[in-house]
Amino acid sequence: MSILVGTQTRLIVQGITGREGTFHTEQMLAYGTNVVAGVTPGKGGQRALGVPVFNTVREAVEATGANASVLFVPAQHLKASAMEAIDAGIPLIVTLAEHTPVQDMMLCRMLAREKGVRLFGPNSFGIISPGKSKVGFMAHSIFTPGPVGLMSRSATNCYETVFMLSQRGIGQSTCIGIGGDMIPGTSFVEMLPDFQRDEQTEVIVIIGEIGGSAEERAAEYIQAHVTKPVVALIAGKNAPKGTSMGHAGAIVAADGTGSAQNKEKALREAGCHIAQSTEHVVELVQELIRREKH
Amino acid sequence: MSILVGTQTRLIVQGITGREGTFHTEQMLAYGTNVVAGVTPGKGGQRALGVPVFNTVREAVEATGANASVLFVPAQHLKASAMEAIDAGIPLIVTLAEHTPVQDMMLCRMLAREKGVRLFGPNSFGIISPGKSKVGFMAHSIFTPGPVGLMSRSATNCYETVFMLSQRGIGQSTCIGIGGDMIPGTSFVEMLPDFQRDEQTEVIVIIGEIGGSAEERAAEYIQAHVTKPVVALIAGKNAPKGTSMGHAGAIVAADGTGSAQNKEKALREAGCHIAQSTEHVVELVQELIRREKH
Amino acid sequence: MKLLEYQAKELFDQYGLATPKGVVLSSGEGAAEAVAAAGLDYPVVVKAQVQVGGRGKAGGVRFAQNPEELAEIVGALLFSSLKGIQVRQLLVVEKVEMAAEWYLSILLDRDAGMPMVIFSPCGGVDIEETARENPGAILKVPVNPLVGVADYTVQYLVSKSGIGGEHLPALKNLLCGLYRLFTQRDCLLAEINPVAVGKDGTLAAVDGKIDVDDSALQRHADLLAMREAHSEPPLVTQARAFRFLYIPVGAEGRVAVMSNGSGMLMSMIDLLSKKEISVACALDLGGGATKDRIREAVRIVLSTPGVDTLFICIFGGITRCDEVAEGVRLALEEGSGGSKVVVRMEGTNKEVGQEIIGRTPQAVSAGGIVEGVRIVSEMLSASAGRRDAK
Amino acid sequence: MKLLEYQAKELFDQYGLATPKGVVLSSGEGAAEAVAAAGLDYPVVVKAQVQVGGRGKAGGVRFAQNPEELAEIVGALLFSSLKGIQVRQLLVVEKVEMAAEWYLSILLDRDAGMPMVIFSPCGGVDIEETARENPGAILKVPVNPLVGVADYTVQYLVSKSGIGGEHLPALKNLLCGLYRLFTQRDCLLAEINPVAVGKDGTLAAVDGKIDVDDSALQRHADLLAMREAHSEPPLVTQARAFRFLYIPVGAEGRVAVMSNGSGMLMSMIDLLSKKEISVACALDLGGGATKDRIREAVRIVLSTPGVDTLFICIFGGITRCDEVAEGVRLALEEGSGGSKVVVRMEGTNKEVGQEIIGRTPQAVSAGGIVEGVRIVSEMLSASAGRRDAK
Repeated sequence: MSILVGTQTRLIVQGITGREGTFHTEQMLAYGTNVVAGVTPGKGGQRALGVPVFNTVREAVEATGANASVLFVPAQHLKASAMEAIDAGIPLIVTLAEHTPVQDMMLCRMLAREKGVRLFGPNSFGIISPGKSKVGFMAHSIFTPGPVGLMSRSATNCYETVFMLSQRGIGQSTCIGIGGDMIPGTSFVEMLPDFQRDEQTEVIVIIGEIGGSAEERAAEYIQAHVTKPVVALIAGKNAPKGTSMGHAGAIVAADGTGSAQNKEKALREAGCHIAQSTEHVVELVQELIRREKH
Repeated sequence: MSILVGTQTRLIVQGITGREGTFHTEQMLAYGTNVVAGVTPGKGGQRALGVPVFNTVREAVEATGANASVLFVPAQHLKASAMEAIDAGIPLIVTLAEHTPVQDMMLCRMLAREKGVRLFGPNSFGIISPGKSKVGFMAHSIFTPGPVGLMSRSATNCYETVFMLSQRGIGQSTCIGIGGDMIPGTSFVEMLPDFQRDEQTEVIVIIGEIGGSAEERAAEYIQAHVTKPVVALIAGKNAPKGTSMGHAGAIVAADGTGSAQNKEKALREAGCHIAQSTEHVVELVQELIRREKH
Repeated sequence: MKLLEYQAKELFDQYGLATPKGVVLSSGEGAAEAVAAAGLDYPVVVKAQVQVGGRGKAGGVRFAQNPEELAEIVGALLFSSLKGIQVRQLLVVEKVEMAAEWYLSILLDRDAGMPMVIFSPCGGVDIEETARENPGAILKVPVNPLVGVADYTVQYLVSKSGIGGEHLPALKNLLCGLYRLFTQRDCLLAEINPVAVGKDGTLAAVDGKIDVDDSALQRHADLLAMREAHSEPPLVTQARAFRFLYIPVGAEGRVAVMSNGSGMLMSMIDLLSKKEISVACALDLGGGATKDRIREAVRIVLSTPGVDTLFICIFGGITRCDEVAEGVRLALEEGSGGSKVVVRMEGTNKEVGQEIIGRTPQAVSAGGIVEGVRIVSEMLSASAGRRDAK
Repeated sequence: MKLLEYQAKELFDQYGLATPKGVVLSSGEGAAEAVAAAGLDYPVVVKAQVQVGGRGKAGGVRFAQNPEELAEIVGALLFSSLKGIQVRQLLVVEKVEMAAEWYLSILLDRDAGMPMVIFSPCGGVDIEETARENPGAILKVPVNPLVGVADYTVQYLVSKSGIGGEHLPALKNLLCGLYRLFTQRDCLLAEINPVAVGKDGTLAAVDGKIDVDDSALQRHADLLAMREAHSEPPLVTQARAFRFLYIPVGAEGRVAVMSNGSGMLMSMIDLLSKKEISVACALDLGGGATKDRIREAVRIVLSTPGVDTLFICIFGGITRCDEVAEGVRLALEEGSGGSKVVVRMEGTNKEVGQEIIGRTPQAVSAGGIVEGVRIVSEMLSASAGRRDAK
């Protein structure tokens, strides 16, 4: 199977006629992603890379029955574009832009939740189910189909891990770019039920980092509901301390929430295998899969 | 089991010191409902009927671990009170007031959905799991525990049905007042999964009426997912036609949506048993339960 | 509450939506002078202010070429009856030149639980026919109230309808104004039909309908005041004073039904209809009725012309049976011209209530709704028999 | 972007939050005259405008009883260095009488995904100690941004903290103003500590911190202009001009790390730290780097004092390897004083990129991050060896 994106995905590209939009639509088409429409206001009626372009997402959905959208739009327009996709009834929306105002995403996330829409990103590479469909701009050549379900706050750490996994012959079911921003549309914990349910996924990999408590919340869920083995890496143990957020930062983090130590502890206690580097992630996964086979 | 409310319910009464609030809190306590707190701004620190009163819902939740709230507040204050309960993290909120401005409820419903809160009403009698817990102002003496899960847009039609069911020795698992307003917080279709899952519920009864398409949407879900027998009554076949909603009303209802005929057709095609009166509902349920036993 | 056309246009004006120049007449005296004072040029259109469908076809919209014709039309139309409703005001407006007629409305869509914009480039009197025969010419877009009307909403209407991108700014302006009106004034419907498209692209609301949520009227004193101008059956007004809902059902019936919820009223009508008993009117008490309110309710429905039998069905949670019974007793004591009342009640303090009914002449208790319908049916036959016997 | 105290107070003023009367000095000349012109009464407080914790304890807050003392303090404090940061402005304010000191802030709570109000009746410099030792004295309430600050939010703060109901209107006013500031100005944090509670119950913001979301600065031209006044390392400023994030890590390091994402930078630092290699600085390119931008990035990090080794790790989706390599080549060609660059890249056009690196002196390709760390380690040992040999 794989989750979120696959052969059933009918994708809209918002911002298809922009520089990045065009380049990566070409890449997605080449990978076999079913891109059914593009949206650029004012360019409705044209075609881009053979794909029909519409002025609005709603028109695109009505004409093509699209069920996913990826946003190649600048950060300052992300809110309007995401809201348009949410309002048009798209159930899966992937945002990529860096430097998106946090409060914009905060509102988009709430509207998406109200509608039951799955919103990913921003500051994400997208989502890929290797061999089936890619939605985003990840360097797809390093991904291979297989049993590892992976989600990562960091694109680069994900690539590194996937590259080594694939080199050792271990493919991936679905890889999700959670995104590196303060408030991601969807976080680890919300995707764990899907990976737990997915038949293709045998091992779950979580690549987290310092800050926030997404990893701690994932640990709680894992302890209660996840029976598949989970490997986790927390980046940033030696990162320079950020200048603090006034007194408020110290007040909120008084219990150690957000530190690499706290996250590793929570995940370890939930039965996860804690990796010390991307290379170590791969070693642990390899060991777990070998164990599975015997 | 039963659904939504039961022995695990820890209830807050918002507006506990008002006339209706006091009367019905007494009734609920007498029925065995676990009323853990009341809320009336400005009366924090007092006790009402032995129940501690707080100024705000958040304080009440922090002090008592409440997991449900019922609102005995006037319609014009319903929005603020419901939002307070939603914001305070109460997962189940029951509103009762008649004459609530529709746009107020529209916003409350969206905020509740965003938070994953179950919001019921307004213009509802509440929710009762007979013999366990009542949350609302229903005349509880007519309810008896048993296998019928019932939900109704109309309080009075529900009472009539339940009265006759109980007279014939057929009890109820849980009865839900969906409420009679244009935009209820929760509609039939959202409760069907719970009744389908609930072990106590053997037969599901839906009491609908003309207007809207809640019954049509329930029919779709029933066809796809419900295996338990469903009995449905649609009131209002001979009701006087309301004055139309401008041209817009005619445009929206051009396909017959909202008429008793359309609803009965949809439900019948989904395999439901269509009753012609509350008495007929009871006869059909009796027959289904008899059949079940053989 | 449905506003009259001129009232809807007052709101349009408040929200910056252009309407044709006009003047309201509520007296036959000095019509021509009022029209002149308002600066209207002939020909003018005289429109009866009544809430009925097909007003134009019923003769409620007429054209006057000059003051003489105007006086004649005003004399004929004002205080006349249009489809049974008395015309109490006329709206006189200048005739508007239209390059095109659009349809635009915002409706509270109960299924989506949010407002819905409906737009068509084929507006005007035939819009409902268009809806049936060419539904593709009518666009429906939900508006998320947490977001409001967005640029993409207007872009969609323009792009999909094919009206031309040059109309985008004006349509956006119109839609945003109408949406503000819709949300700020607690509307269930705000409709403009037709939207007049001038040759220069300006848009004007030539006719409109606004339906305000009755439950929200208390927070709009100015709208509440507009009800004064409406023509409605006096019993509806009387009932509203007590926050009852009085619903005329059929002119021929002898039976009135009363309950504490519309669901039960519908069931009562459904069951009586099955026995071929015509219902004259229904009254919804709402919740929490006290004996004083019940007394008023009984008095109101029994004063309906032709009604001599009242069927009350109360299954009370928030309503107490003793209060209901006491209210019925009081109303009948005060004099009811021999009318009979059948009371079916269940709930709090039921026994006390039944005891009160038991000692009230002209009142009978019923054990259930079906039994109640049977008693009503027997009463009607018996009194018909008595009448026959005389 | 963290604002200086006086800048935060400018925003407080804009949003109707009272602040003590004060004046900003950015020159030692005429301090007493400026204070007099601003109408301040002695004693006054002189506050160094630097973004460091424990400013008071470090001597950054002093009291002057008269103009002479003021001149002395200004002379000593202005342009001095406080915890390594140059003091470029002083804020002089009247001393405020406080009946009580509260703490109030709004923080963007990343876990709840919404703003959180933090309030304590025990405000002031020891608030963090209170948070550790008496957490019950600190209240935290989420604010739903789709609703805003509601009456019940303020009611909760007043009721739970026990400050007394008489403070409700003033606290509501303060919190609503702060919340408007927070949302309209895209804050991550808006903090007032202490809130001075006057004997008459009036509230004033005696000190404050505001952190504005960098990603939203483009839409706040006035805030963007405030950055001019900030003291920050010149390389951070240089990097920002290209929308790079330059992060000083450790003063002792010879190695710089560069990547197209903070996750990888953290991994690189973690891996180098394990080999006991100190990192001097890190540079986050962001996505979509072109060869020109890479060239600038390489130039900037290599101009860090003491840095002679750069480890670049690019795993590109949106970044293309050929552009990266070309950028490195250009930067090294322009002169880099013998610095070495280790490049690990994967992604689009990888082969072309590797070929370019292959023919660039001073640059080496690595097959993976672990190999890259090994090469860096060997380079450092070798050059240390060479140094030792000399």
